[in-house]
Amino acid sequence: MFGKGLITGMRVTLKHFFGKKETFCYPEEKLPMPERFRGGHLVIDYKKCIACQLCSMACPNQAIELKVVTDAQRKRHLTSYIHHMGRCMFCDLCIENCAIHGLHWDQNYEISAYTRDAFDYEVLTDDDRQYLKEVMEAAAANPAPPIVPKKPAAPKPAEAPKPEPKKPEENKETEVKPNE
Amino acid sequence: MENLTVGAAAEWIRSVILLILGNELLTDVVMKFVGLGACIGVILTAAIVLTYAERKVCAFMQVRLGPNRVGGRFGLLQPIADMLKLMSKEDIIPDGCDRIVWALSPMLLFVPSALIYGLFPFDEGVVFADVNVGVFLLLAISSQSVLPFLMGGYASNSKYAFIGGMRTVAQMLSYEAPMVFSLLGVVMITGSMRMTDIVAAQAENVWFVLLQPIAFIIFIISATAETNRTPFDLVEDESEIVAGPFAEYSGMRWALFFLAEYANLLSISILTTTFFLGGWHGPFLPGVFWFWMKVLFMVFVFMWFRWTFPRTRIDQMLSFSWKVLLPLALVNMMFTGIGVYVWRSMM
Amino acid sequence: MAGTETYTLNMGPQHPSTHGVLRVQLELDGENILSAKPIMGYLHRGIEKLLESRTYVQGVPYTDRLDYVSSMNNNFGFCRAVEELAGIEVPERAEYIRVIVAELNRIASHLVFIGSLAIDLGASTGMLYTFRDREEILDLFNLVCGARMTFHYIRVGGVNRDVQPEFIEKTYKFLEHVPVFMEEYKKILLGNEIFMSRLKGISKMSKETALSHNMTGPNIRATGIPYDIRKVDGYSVYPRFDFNVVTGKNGDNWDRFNVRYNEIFESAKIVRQALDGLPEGPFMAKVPKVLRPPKGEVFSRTEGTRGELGFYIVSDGSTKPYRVHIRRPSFVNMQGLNDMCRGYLIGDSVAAFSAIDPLMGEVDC
Amino acid sequence: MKTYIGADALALLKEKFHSVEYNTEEAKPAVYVPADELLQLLSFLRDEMGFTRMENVTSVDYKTYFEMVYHLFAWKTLDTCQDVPDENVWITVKVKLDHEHPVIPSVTSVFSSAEFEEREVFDLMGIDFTGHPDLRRILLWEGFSGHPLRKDYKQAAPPFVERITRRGH
Repeated sequence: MFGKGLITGMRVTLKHFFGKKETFCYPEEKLPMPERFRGGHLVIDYKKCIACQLCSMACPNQAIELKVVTDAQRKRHLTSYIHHMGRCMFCDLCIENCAIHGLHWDQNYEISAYTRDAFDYEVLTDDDRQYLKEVMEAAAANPAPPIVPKKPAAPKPAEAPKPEPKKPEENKETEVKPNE
Repeated sequence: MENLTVGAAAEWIRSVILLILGNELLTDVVMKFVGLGACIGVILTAAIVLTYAERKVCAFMQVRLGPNRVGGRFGLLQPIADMLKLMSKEDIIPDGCDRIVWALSPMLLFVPSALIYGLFPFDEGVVFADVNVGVFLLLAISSQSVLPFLMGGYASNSKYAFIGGMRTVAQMLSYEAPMVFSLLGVVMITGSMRMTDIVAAQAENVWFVLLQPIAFIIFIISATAETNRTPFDLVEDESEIVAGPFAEYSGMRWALFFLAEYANLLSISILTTTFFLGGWHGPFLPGVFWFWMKVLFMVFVFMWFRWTFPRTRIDQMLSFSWKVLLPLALVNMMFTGIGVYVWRSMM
Repeated sequence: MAGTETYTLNMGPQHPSTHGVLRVQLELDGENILSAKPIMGYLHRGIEKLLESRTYVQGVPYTDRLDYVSSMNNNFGFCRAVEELAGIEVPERAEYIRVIVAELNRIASHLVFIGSLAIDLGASTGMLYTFRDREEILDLFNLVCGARMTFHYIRVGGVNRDVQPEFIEKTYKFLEHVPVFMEEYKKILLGNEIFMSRLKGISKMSKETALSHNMTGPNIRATGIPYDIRKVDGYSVYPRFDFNVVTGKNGDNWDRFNVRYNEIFESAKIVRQALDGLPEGPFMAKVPKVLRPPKGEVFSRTEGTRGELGFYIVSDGSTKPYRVHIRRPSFVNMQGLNDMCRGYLIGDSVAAFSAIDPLMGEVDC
Repeated sequence: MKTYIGADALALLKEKFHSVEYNTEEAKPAVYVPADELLQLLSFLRDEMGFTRMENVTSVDYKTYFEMVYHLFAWKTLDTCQDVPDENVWITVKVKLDHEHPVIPSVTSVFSSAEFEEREVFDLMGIDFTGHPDLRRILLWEGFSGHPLRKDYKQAAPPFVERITRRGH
């Protein structure tokens, strides 16, 4: 009979009218994010970071901008780690490529901002910079002997000739040739 | 249960005015304006309450919470916020529109919607103009709302609006006919076109929804179409023609359309209550209470329709009116006539 | 009597029911449609060009942005193409997981279809219900890969991470829920007389027309041709599962709706079988860090939610693809829009836009 | 895409169309055909060999020449889709085009389904199709100059638009 479907439909909506609601008041109540959630700001474990720049190179959109200095012991350190969130696809490649597993998301999904400039997020904190300063000073106090005599190693930025001693992350890399 | 609330208030206001003016005739004139003000007050209050109600009903049926920000947990001040937003919006006048017609349309639309309220018996004795051709006048006034839609659609100089305007004419004219014929059954039983008589007749016997169930259904369907609500909201069909005649209006002008829509929704609920649900009549409680309870129930029913059904297509809708509703209404009228004749001759 | 004139109506790019930034030029005679011309490109981002300047691994997240309501299927298609090119053997567990997430995503995408069709026909409540249930799937994906829309979960060689036991458990729970909410849609949409009358017999398309427009996916299955790449090619582990190809009879909007509606059940069936038979083992093949596929080219197709999704990749032996072409099902299906709209009313055109189910991210690429 | 077209079928093609070339070394040899014989070949493939579906039309810019790529698919039981394994065959047809003036006959007269894809190729790669019913840009706008998928395409600098910024945040 014509109209039967209409009545059943109305029964469904009436049931939901009195039933439990699925949404909730967002800023007061928040959904918990799972442990694998990708989103928010990047957080770096600065003390572990070896400034290998793999994260920046893995990024498909060049969203990560790094500045690296080399200290007197020829160890590299980050002086700035800018995450251009406006370009970020949250694809997780930077984190997966991190050689020391020292990069992760802070899982805060409320990252909207009024201006584009606000999306250029500086990952390093003041503590990190303080730590950097200490490390630099310590290294300057105890400089490494120069490798090649004719070119003394000076604490100059953008001068990273040799890779650092490898950390145990190397065993993760797989060296298998494609089948063909 | 006589005039416990509204009537008493009116009496009191009248005595105050009489005290100030000291002239019976003048007082009556002033009282007419008070009544007018009361009617407009009802409309404005209804618009506020109904927007809130619609948002909440919609949200609850869609398993959402609905407005919950402005005015506490339940968003009670949401209509006020809406109103403020609409008032502070920029008034955009589209280039190339027919200015005068365009500006007149929302105002003219509001006139018939407001005018009908003068005829409604809200309670025993509480009616602004108890005309003896009430039903006739009512249908005459309500059919006037076609023109402003067409004006708005034509004058906006937009194709969407124009299609919407044309649809309005087709839709409202076709649903006018079954609506009138469905009401005629009621009029035939009552033997009067006076609204208060119709209510009184139901108070004496039974509600007409029991005597005229088919007319009731036809009336509900055509009333939905007349007020442009889903499933017959082809005039402002947002998925096809964006917003129809309202597409080019913004700010307060759009708010007037909005106001008229809710005024229409309320008036159609009041009509249903008056013609089929016994008006203010009911046991124990004061009439005003019964009246508004029935009206709000009808409002809920119309909202319920809106948030359950998809909308029809324009050709289906028109053919439904002419091929199904109108013959049905005529048949209903015929049987009512026979029934009334038999009953009268038996008496 | 004056003669009548036809007029042109631009539906879109900002129109409530064109699903994104599609623009359709309708040639109208009153309310009757004489012709409908889709005009696209408002969302063109040049993904094919972008992929040329990214490595194969970096390219995967871009495919998320093609058909953004079923990203898993795009990831799947792209990764399969790259694997075929580079000759990578994908472990069995990875294939099963891929099938599970791809089919779950198909369900999610079809739910969006049902919802958007409902709201285009004015039943906004139906749309909210489907989105409520789609949310469950998105939560599942959030659990397994940490994203709700652009998953980037299926990688070249396998999947990003293994599924957790919690995911499996919740997916079973979701599968229990599928018939429940489908019954609800049946009540509010499928059984609704207005809904039926809006869809039945509208935008009819014969088998021949559908073939001549090269339509794929549910659009061609609605005309009665059981053309499903999952069956035709039997790629991945699909041949191991028992599922039916849902077909329609008349090729009208009602059939298009029903095909997708019933495909949800079939997908649920596949997911259940895959979960039951989920083998142990690695979830990722051994893929070199720097992937250099040998010189050559590949055209690999999979069944996306909207039809046949093909990736044509030319490799010049370097780390980056020389050329990537994506055969987007929505784009090709759009050719049928004119036939679906011509001779019907404006109200039907809205249903036709929905029923063809284009996704502008995919159409414009 | 289960099986690629067999060697004997290719030999038959070669017999029929003398200008057809293919590399016998490859496992899945693409069939190269000159532009003027393309339509005959495609008609033959469609009518005689059952390649009724033009699955994909695209083009590649090899810097010195363009290559139109057509992927065709044959499945005799398409209408009923009975699973007959050996009848699921596909073939790649390629046409080499001059880099300066790439012109090719449109295949829409044989496969009408190629209309949008050819328009896309025209738009992004700049290959001219003669006999196409409606050859316009499809993804880019009418006034756009250049063809972005060409390898020598240089993107014009984006117009400078002053950013509207709000202070205080």
